[in-house]
Amino acid sequence: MKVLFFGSLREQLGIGELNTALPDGVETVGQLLANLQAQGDEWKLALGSGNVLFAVNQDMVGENTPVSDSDEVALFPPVTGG
Amino acid sequence: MKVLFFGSLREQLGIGELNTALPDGVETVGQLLANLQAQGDEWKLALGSGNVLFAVNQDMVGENTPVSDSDEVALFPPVTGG
Amino acid sequence: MISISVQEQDFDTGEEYRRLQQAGSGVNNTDVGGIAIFTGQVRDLADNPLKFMRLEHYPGMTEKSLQQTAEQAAARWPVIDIRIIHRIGDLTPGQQIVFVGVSSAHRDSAFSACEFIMDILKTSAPFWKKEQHVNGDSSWVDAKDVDQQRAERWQGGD
Amino acid sequence: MISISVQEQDFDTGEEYRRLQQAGSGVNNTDVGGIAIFTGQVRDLADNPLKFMRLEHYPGMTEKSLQQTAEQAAARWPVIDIRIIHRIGDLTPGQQIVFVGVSSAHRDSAFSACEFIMDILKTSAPFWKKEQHVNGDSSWVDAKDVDQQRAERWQGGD
Repeated sequence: MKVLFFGSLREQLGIGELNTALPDGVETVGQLLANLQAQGDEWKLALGSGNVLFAVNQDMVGENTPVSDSDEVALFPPVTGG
Repeated sequence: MKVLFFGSLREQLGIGELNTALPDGVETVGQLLANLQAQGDEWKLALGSGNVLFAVNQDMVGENTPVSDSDEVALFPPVTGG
Repeated sequence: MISISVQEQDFDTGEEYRRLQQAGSGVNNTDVGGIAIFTGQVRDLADNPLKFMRLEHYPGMTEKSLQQTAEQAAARWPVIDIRIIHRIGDLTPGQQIVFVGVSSAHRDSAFSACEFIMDILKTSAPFWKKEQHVNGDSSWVDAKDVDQQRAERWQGGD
Repeated sequence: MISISVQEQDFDTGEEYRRLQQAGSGVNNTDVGGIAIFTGQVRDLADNPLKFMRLEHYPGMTEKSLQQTAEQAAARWPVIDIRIIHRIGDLTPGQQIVFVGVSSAHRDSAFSACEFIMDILKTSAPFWKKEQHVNGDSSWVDAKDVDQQRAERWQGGD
């Protein structure tokens, strides 16, 4: 799967795109977030704010939305356009 | 006093401006309207719709607003600009 | 700053927009965060085509009324500039009638002040429209209840 | 018709306005009775002057999100045309960021659709702003609670 990071998350992680297999036991975007947080302190710091939004295949979704290995998932802070 | 008519009122009356002394017994714009309605059938028809707005010295006012001989009074139908 | 014009001639909406951006200087005013604009133009009527719309007004009172409405908006919302232009005379379908533009630091006050001015103008500025139809008929435009309702909703809060 | 652009280059608000007037033809569309426009531009900050604002977005999703918001507006109000332009990249104080324009037969739908699009865009279109200050500091702009509240008020009636 493809996981994208934007805004301050991208900057904090120093990475904009991650190509990875769907981790074992991950069925929702919320679970994917928890899995990524467990990758290390830097990940926990950037993704542990409780203020992370999700998009699956370019639609904003809630944390219980299912994800599959063929999805494009994006994690980002609240948007500030306009 | 100066009495002005606009829009359909001006057209129905065939007059845009009337220079007249303040009629006896007229103390408010509502009373001025009643006095004008009594000028004849044409006046009654044009001014008797119950849908006449008033301005005194170029401010829109209610029918109980006092008028004096030095005032500029205007009578007109509901406005339709914009 | 408030600027009001009641005029026969047309206006250039792009140019009026640039003036709101620049707020009197030659460069864009960096206090301005948002500009809301509304323009109205003469619509044609499918069932009874329009030759032109005649706009009559009450000289003197019209400008005073528009100025008061703009001042009410400026007292109610923190706006930077307000520009109102209203045309009079004979206007054909597609021609511009009215321009209301508001610049502000933030979009909420720009939107609210712009819509407030249009709603109050519709029910209190002394203009009257008469439609002259292609078939020779003519008729005064009636005031609409919905315009009265829209104006009254500003009497409560924002 | 809905038209969406996400672009680095500036836009000409006067020209965009003329396009809304003409609705695809070379002459003014006489079905249009009102046009509502909002533009946002970069404000400077008195207490910490801005060198520029960097606007980052999510290519693909941004256009999709703006298209969906415009479609929601068109389903909710009887509009004629909707035009949305949002810039990305580095923008200095005074520069235009966003244009939302709506033409309609009547002013209420033009105003409502324009304000709806701005409010929904603010909370759902994937853009992120980072301020680069004259003093060398930089900081990501935080989302505002008031923007969330403004978006949520559209969930009820009109």
